[in-house]
Amino acid sequence: MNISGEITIPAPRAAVFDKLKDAPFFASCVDGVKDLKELDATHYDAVLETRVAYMKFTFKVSVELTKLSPPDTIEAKIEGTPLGVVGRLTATSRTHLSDAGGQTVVSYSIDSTLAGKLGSIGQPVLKSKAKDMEKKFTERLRAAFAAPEATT
Amino acid sequence: MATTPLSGGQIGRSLPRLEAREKVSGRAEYTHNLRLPGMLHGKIFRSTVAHGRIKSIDTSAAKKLPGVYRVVTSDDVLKVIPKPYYGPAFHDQPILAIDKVRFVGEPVAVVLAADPHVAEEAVQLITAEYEELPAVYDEIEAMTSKVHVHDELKPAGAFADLKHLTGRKGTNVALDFKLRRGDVDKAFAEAAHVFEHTFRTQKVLHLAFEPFVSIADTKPSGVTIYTSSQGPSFVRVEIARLLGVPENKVRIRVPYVGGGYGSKLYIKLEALVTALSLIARRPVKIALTMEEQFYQITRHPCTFRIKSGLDKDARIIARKCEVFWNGGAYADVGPRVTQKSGFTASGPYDIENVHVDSYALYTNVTPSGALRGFGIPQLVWSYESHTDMMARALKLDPVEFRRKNLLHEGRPQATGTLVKDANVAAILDRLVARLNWGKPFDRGAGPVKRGRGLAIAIKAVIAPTTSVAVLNVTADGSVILYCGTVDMGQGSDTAMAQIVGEVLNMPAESVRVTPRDTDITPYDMGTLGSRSLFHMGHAVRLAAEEARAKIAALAREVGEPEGSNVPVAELFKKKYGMQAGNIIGTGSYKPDYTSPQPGTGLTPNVAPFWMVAGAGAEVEVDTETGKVVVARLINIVDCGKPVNPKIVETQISGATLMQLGFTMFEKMHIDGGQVTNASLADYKIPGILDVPAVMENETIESYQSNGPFGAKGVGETATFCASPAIANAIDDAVGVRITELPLNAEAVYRALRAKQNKPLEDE
Amino acid sequence: MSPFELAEPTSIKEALGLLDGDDPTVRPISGGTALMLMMKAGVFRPTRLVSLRKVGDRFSGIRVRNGGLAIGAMTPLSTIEHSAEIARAAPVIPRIMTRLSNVRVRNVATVGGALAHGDPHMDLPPVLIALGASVAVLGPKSERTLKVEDLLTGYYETALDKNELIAEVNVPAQGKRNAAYIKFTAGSYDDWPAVGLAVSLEAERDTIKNVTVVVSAATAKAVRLRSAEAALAGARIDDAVLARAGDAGAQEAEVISDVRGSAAYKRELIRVLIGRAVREAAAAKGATH
Amino acid sequence: MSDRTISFTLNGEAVSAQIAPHHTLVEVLRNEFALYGARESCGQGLCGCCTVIVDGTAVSGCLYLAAFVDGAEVTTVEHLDAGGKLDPVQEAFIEQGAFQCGFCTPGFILMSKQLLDCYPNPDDEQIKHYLSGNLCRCAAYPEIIQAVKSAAKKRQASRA
Repeated sequence: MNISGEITIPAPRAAVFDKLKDAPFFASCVDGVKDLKELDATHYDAVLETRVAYMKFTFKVSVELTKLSPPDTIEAKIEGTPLGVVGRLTATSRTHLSDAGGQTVVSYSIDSTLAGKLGSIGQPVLKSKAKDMEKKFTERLRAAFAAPEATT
Repeated sequence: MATTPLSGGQIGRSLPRLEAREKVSGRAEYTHNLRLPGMLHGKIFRSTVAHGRIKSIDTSAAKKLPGVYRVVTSDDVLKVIPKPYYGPAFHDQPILAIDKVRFVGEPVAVVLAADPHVAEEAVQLITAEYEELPAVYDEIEAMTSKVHVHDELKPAGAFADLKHLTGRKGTNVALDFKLRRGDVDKAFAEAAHVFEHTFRTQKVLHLAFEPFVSIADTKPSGVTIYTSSQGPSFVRVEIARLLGVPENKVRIRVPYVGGGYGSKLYIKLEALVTALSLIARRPVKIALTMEEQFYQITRHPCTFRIKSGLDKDARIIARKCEVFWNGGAYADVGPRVTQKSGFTASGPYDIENVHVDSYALYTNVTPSGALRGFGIPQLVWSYESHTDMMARALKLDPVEFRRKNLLHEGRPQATGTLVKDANVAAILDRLVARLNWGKPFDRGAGPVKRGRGLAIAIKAVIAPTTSVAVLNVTADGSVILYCGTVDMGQGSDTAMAQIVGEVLNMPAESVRVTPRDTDITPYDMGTLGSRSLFHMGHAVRLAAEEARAKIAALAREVGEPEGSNVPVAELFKKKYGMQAGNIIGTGSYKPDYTSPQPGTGLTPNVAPFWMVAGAGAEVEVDTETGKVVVARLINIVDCGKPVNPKIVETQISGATLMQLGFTMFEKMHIDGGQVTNASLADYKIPGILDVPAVMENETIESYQSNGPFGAKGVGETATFCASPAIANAIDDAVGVRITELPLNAEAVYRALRAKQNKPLEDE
Repeated sequence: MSPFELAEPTSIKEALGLLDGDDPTVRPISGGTALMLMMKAGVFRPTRLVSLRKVGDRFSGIRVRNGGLAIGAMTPLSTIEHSAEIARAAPVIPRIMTRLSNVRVRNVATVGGALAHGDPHMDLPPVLIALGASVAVLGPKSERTLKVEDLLTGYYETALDKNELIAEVNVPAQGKRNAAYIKFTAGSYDDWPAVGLAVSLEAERDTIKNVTVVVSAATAKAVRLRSAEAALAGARIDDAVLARAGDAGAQEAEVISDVRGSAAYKRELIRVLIGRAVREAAAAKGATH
Repeated sequence: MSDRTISFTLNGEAVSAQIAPHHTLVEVLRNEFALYGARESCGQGLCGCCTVIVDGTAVSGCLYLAAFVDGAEVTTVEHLDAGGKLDPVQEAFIEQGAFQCGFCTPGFILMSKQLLDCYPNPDDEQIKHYLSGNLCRCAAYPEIIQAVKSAAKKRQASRA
């Protein structure tokens, strides 16, 4: 499953890059992320909780920043194991920033697969959930830059 | 070969199945029903990674769950079976994953518990850590990929033509079959027209309604395995090898089988339950769920590049076939599919120059094996689509084009073997007659367009294989037949009883056929490839004939004159003075066969019989949605003389409807190695409303000269031609050609849009 | 399935008391066909199920009210299938029933369950939206009414609180409106739909009035396509109008890709099926048929 | 999570069983009563192999909690030949060869019986729609349709 899109942020590219590479900030934009722990500069552990109606899926996820090249590219690899259901989530995300006259165009692409029970049963549900999370993510990102004082 | 003349009136009878009453009353015995005292249930923890090294498996939480008897990993298996690798062609498949996993769904650990719910619950508590490795999924990529599914090839000792692969490293090619006839390059150079097309088939599965189920009960005296298997003799041989014990310490029992279609061949769960029972020292049952069947065995997806050279009169003078079989993570019987189907990859046509390269490839998906046709349906789909595409390009009538190139009786087929009792021309004639070919045809109205198409095919039965039968005439004259052919719905018990009845001149319904039990029933190579009626049919005939001769000898011994027809019971009474004794007849059959020459694949005797088939289809295509309705489906087969016409008819319609599913919509969707539609809710199979409004099944007048009473196998025949006949009909209706199965509405719609130069974007 | 507690209250009040507004592992169960699938797949592990099977006859049965229908939430789908009242008031419902899941499911599944489950592939929700239906919802302290279109909020998600129950489904009198539902299956005939398309309208001398267009299955929930409705309202039925409505609806729908087809393809289906459903509804016999 | 006792009528006899709430009807029939005619295959109520009649209507035994049959009347395929004589539907299935492996057959037979109670003289469309929730991987569908029609005639003849 692939999710890709782009949003324009009314802030200079360097500022956007600095924000996005900051893991706690990034995590705060993703709905359901809890307990982010920094292992080292490029490795993090977290818990991702997502709810679809009365079903709750909790993933133990590990995040590795695989590429961090200022001022335009951030790549990460995410692996997660759901608690209580046999399965596995793997995802790679690529974020590219381009300068657009004082604004920044953030284009992102996430490739993810679900394996095990979730992969064979929950796929369409989680797909629709992922769209939801994407919406929330872009909303939060926009909000963060719309009121920069409030988030720093 | 001389066969007994008809005498008993049993051949050609549409007798209901012997086990019919058990089946309609819910009392037929299946392994699914069986429970043994003290039995544990095993539930499998499976890999969620397509290719990876196992770093650790954490079973601690699972072990703590109340009611869990034991959690087993490969470490435990290695203690009871030091070399736990199995497979019919390669010894490549571990009982539980060792060090590495090679596909999503591969068994990694098993929880044993008396309550299956507890075992299932505990499986959810196991976690494993993997170091993920790059994976290869596609058969074409696997040819050249740097990703190798196995570090080293491990062919089983049994096959001479695999010996050269022993120890080979750095490849995913498990077998490369080559056929070379004539001079293809020269013929292509001389050809007036050259056509080349590539076709693909998708991953589909058998989906038997009795999912895989096996029970092992190990005792110091040996192991008894109850299993839903199509090949108990092979299971015995392989389990004895794994355990390092003689065959007489291994007993395989197979009651009725709730569907097989090729899935339940060779070893499936049997090695695993045996290891578990040895470890637990209790009987162990593993019954897969429908979802888990998607991780056991499937049909081979394949890519077929086919190239034909035609002379100016549209005679095919050269054909080159490159076939790439996606075998999945373990070879299973893939190398046999690759080779045996390779014999007829060039189709039922008389072509002087033929070049076939057929490759069995390892990939990181669920293993592929035999499925009703042993690769032939994939090949026919390709070469018969190709036939129509050439005819259309040359503006020739598809029937006339085929007639011009047909392989006639007595002519050499691609392997050099002369075809006999394979009347392709008669089949084509019957199709033409039924379709009213050449006559005006309703082309539809509004957005719905109509079209029609046909296809023909040939298959060489798998050879050489052996069947043995034993027949027991008891003291009261009633007869018990012991034969290892598994009745999984094809009606073999009934047909074998008819053969006995024919020879011994008694009603078939009075013959009892014992359930398969390797302690009692003699060797049979396996219930596969439509071989049983021919091979086991001969063995049963021979056993009955031997018994008949012994009965005659007994009559002479007790002083009855020749031809006196005294009941057998009286003969026994005369001899023993009471109701006592029995007569045993035995029969063993293995047809002649000459191995193909290595490198050229040529042989004067590739198979004891040919299966030939044809299909015609009329379709309605909704051009606004791409939806195709198959309005009429015609199947013509040559099965020799039908032993039981009613059962033959059911086999023909059942086979073609199964193939209709594979043609129109069945497909395993795989994303990053994960099957995403592993359930009957998302993997749809044909239902009663998908049956074409008109279905016509016909067996041509035929007599297989070397068959038992003129008969030959028919279980697979009607799967061959449905796919290309329908694709050809779609092209006829709306002028689009689809080269990849399934022919679902979206595929047709996309092709229609592409034809209008308005391709639909991907999303 | 993992173990759980099964409560079988004998009154709706008792049932509401056994539900828990905060605990998502406590769920009501009526027919249970859909819930059982979730439990068997291991994606839902309840601690307690509250069975509604014994809460009383008030919640089962079909009554005619003001020319419309009041259907108890616990009414099995098979009862709806064979009801003369429903055939009179909303003939589209019995028409779709023979293709709704299967006889065994219809014998057990209830209309309330079909709505509360929130599965976008179900046939009844889009049809009920097209008919303008609403549900009466009971909570621990209050009762409220929700339009079916507002009840469904996402994939398996509804506007119901965890301690609320659907008590009744109300279908208003249809007047001169006729409805049609097209179930387009991409796999076998008995597959879930790739697209469900329901239309209800009044056709007066080929002029469309009072039109509702609903898409399901291709989207995360059954949802009205307002832009298609706008393109149809007041127009005469002809190819150009239907094409415009199809384009608008296809554009508006938020389509999801899955094993039944790509989003691009399903959007094309919506484009075509809107027109077909409109024609079918316009050609349908009156509600008194 | 205590186990409970359910009492019900099974194939004409009063019975009771100790069960847990998460046990399905098909499991209880197998484990407590050794009745194997209703069998779980797809586990999703789609194939019909687990068909059981509860209070006169067909249900999918694999999706039906056993707790719900407390006080109910349950009939399985094993009851159809209780008097030693096959039901006309069973006879017709045999005569028409309407099965191969037989795994789905009990479900088809029970549903066909229900179908004939609902439509005593069904046409092809009625048969197909009524039986569309039962699947047969051997695809004996054409023979099944013939068997239902033949059973309808048998039932009418026996009533006449």
